[in-house]
Amino acid sequence: MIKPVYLDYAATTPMDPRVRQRMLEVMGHQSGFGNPASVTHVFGRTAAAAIEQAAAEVAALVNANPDYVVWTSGATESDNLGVIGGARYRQAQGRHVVTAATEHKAVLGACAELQRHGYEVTYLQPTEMGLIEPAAVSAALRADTVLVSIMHANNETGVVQDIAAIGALCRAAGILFHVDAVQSAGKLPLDMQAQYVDLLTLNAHKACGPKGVGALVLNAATVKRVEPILFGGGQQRGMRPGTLPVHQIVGMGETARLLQLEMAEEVQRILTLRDNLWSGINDLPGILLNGHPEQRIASILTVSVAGVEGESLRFAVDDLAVTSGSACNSATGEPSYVLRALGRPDVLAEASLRFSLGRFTQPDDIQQAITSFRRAVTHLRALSPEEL
Amino acid sequence: MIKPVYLDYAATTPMDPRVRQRMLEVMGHQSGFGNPASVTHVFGRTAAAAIEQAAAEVAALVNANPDYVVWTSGATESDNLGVIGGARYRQAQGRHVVTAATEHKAVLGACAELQRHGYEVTYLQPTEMGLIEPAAVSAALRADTVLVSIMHANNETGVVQDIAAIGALCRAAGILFHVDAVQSAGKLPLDMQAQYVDLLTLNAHKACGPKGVGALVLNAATVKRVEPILFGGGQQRGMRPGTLPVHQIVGMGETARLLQLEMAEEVQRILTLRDNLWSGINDLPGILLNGHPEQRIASILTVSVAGVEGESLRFAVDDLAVTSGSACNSATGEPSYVLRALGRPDVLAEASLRFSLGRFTQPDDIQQAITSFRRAVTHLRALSPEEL
Amino acid sequence: MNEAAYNALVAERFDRAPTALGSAVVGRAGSPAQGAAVYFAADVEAGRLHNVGFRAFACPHIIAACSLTAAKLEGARPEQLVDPTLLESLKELEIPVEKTGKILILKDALSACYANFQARQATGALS
Amino acid sequence: MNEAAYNALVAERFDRAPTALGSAVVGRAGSPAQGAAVYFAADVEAGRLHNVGFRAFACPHIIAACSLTAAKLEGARPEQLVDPTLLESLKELEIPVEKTGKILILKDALSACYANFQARQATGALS
Ligand SMILES: Cc1ncc(COP(=O)(O)O)c(C=O)c1O
Ligand SMILES: Cc1ncc(COP(=O)(O)O)c(C=O)c1O
Repeated sequence: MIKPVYLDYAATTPMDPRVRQRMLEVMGHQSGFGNPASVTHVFGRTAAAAIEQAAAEVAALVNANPDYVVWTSGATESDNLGVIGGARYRQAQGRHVVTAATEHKAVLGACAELQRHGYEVTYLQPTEMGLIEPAAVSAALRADTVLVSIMHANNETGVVQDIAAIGALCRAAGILFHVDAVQSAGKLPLDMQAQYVDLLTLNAHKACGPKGVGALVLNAATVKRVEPILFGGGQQRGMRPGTLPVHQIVGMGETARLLQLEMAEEVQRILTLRDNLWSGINDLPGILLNGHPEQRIASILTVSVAGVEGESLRFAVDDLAVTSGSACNSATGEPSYVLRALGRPDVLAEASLRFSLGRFTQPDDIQQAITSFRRAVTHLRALSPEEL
Repeated sequence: MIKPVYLDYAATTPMDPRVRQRMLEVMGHQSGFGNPASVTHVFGRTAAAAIEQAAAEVAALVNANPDYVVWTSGATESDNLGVIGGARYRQAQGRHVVTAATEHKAVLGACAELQRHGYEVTYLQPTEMGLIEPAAVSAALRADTVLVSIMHANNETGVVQDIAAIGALCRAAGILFHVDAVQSAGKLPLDMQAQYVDLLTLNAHKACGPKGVGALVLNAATVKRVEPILFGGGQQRGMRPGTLPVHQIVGMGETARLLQLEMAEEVQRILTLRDNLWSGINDLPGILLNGHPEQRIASILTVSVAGVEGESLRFAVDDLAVTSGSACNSATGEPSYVLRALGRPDVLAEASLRFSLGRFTQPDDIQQAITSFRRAVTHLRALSPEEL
Repeated sequence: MNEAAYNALVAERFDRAPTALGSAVVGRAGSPAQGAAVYFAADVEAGRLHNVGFRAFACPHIIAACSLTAAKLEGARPEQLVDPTLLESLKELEIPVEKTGKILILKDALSACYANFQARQATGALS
Repeated sequence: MNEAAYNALVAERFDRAPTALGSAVVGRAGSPAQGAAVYFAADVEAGRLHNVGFRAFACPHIIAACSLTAAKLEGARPEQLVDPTLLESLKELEIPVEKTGKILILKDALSACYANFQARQATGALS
């Protein structure tokens, strides 16, 4: 069987061989395997040093203090720790949280958990372009607001929020600002100081690093800790217990280092590919771009196709590995709540494809995507009674 | 610098090259990297199939249903999910939990979190030998008890609890029984049916697998779900969201497979090594074995040394990578709460060494441990004013 | 959930180009909002259906089901549009149970087609 | 926390075999329960300390400190047991601040030793 063209980088990515190589160095059975908490012997201390280096690499990517990188099992946990742990840490100040309807389910789920424990949550609606306007955030702030959580780039549409503006608002009001930057890391400049971010969610596997590792980065200048949501051996200053997975963390460090090193060039390359893709399909009638046409990251292009049925559309492009809605939704089979929040009717939300590009995407892949997409749409429209 | 002899397998273990190999196969940038939730394309489905196989391997080790293996980031999270998620799932029945003072901090921490949310927790004290007597568990059960959490083998002493007896008691009373089997997996037979275990905590890195992955295994016959403690994309039937780390899970599957395959022989080999170690040091005066002399796993030998100071004892054996107390405690520098619960005074709890053996431990290593330990004790006693 | 569960017959039928559509009798059911819209049409000659064709806004299973059904009806008597055994061969498509509702839409379109046949016959429009 | 923070001098001093202990003047302080017990002893000849030795139940830093101090006192005048500058060279051991309490035990043992010297001198036991 011929492998489909992989255009699902927003769901997960292939691991960069350079990351893999670094991980291998600490996956030996002769060395590198220690428990970083075992400070009494060299195996543990070597592991601890490897983790320090990784923290420096991650911190450098987002202009943070390496001592304030809290390692987690991925962005889901980071979002939970940032939102729940951040809100609980500030709970003496109040119990109101602001977020957006288009956030990732890890943030929405964390907010729902807070609601079950007596918090109030305001869910902001995006504009039809997918934007959360800073003015809307400002209007939602209350005296008892303790945390605002707004993602940087949306995983389904690629729409980018003005986090610096929202961050400035929050900072002025003394409110913690949490940002899920999973989709923007290495694609847009990230600077926790300049953008007034207090808590930042990252993971590795959306950027050619390993799955199952992430970080919540604290802005040391504004927030010294969050309340833990897992309990145990006191590792990571009690904020996140559990034996640190050295190989995973080393992989995430290398992932961050490569992102920083190659961002400028890589973004340009991806942008060209995506523009080629878009101009290769948008002359067909009824192809609707989801989300803001300019305020978006280079790597994601999500389109809805009028007049065709969603499941058949996906099947017709099965030589492409793409997602309809986010990968999470693809497991539930429901139309995307993000596209619905943008005002797309169910039928159009269903008949959507997210093309997401990445490090190993080549011009040939884009060519195949264009060919396949055009063939699929043409075929389905020919079959459709709506065309009669 | 010459590497010390690694005798700290209870803290973490070197990765078996066979496990590493299996992981490598799904760490490529050409294949194996998909998001298992991306059921719409072959990359995702291949990943999902790899995870199914790993679930079968883990389930086989403990006689469980593969559909009821919930993947986590490690035993800390599994313990939290088992204790908190199990208790919350049964909360209509009551809010009382029973555990032991000698449990791992991940269980104790989870219990403390329940207490902060209105639960009552009974902490059973062990006998001087470290045993939690089934009668003591029985006496602690109440009408509103919903969960009992007792570990199989203790990580500091190696003492083994009679989980089948405790399990039978719980089953008869309709109470969930959670067992942390991190230290016993592959060292003692585990059978969730025969031992009446409802929720079982496992991880990979204590058994020559990768760090940062674990499982909570549910006994499908008695408990269909637990309440989640992390919230997000609905993966794993909503019990534990987040993109599944395929390479990690595949590594844990292979870890389980190897444990099952090699257990009988390997336990015998380790037992011989440990007995040699013990008989090589116990003729020195004032060497006290911690924990029950027979009801214990083969791989752990913890001794307290009378008349010597703990920190100097560790320093004097710095050609051995061993721990005083558990690795977690080694980060805090406090004497072990487990040894104190066994009635050891602080000075003896401090002056303790845990030798833990594993797959790559060789007779030479044991010889060096004996030599080093004898030299250290002799040196420190000669320096000690207590001997005057 | 696993959308990949399309067997080879579904794939083959799904990929076919749309066939010629007769125009003497037609039937339509469903809508995009209902998840499927199906249209059948055929000519009638000497008491037999010809140029039996379909159009569908539907998932691959239903498209394949329409295709298979249209093929089966070619040359059949109009009553067969509502013959309870007509859809038996759809078993080969292994359509998941949760799509039963969509199969009903297909059935409704066939029934509508037959109703159209009867109506046109009554008015003498068909020979 | 990092117990590895013992410098080379600590390691070297820690590893030495116990030295000969004089017996004319002795001083003891601390206990295992306090985290350290230290014992100093020496002979006195012609107004000078000889065979200055120690025993200690203590961490490596304090053992090294005892060793260094005993060496420094060899041939010194008894008053130097309580000379404020005596412990200055311990800086080289880079003892972490949290061990200040244990250094006090060492100091107390030296003071006890000096007190013992004074007492024995008063009774004429020392020439
Ligand atoms: C924006 C965003 N946040 C969070 C997540 C969750 O990440 P993880 O799979 O690492 O838990 C994802 C991916 O699913 C994402 O795209
Ligand atoms: C008995 C026991 N339970 C739980 C844990 C926690 O394991 P992990 O480091 O995988 O979170 C450990 C190890 O530290 C352990 O020994």
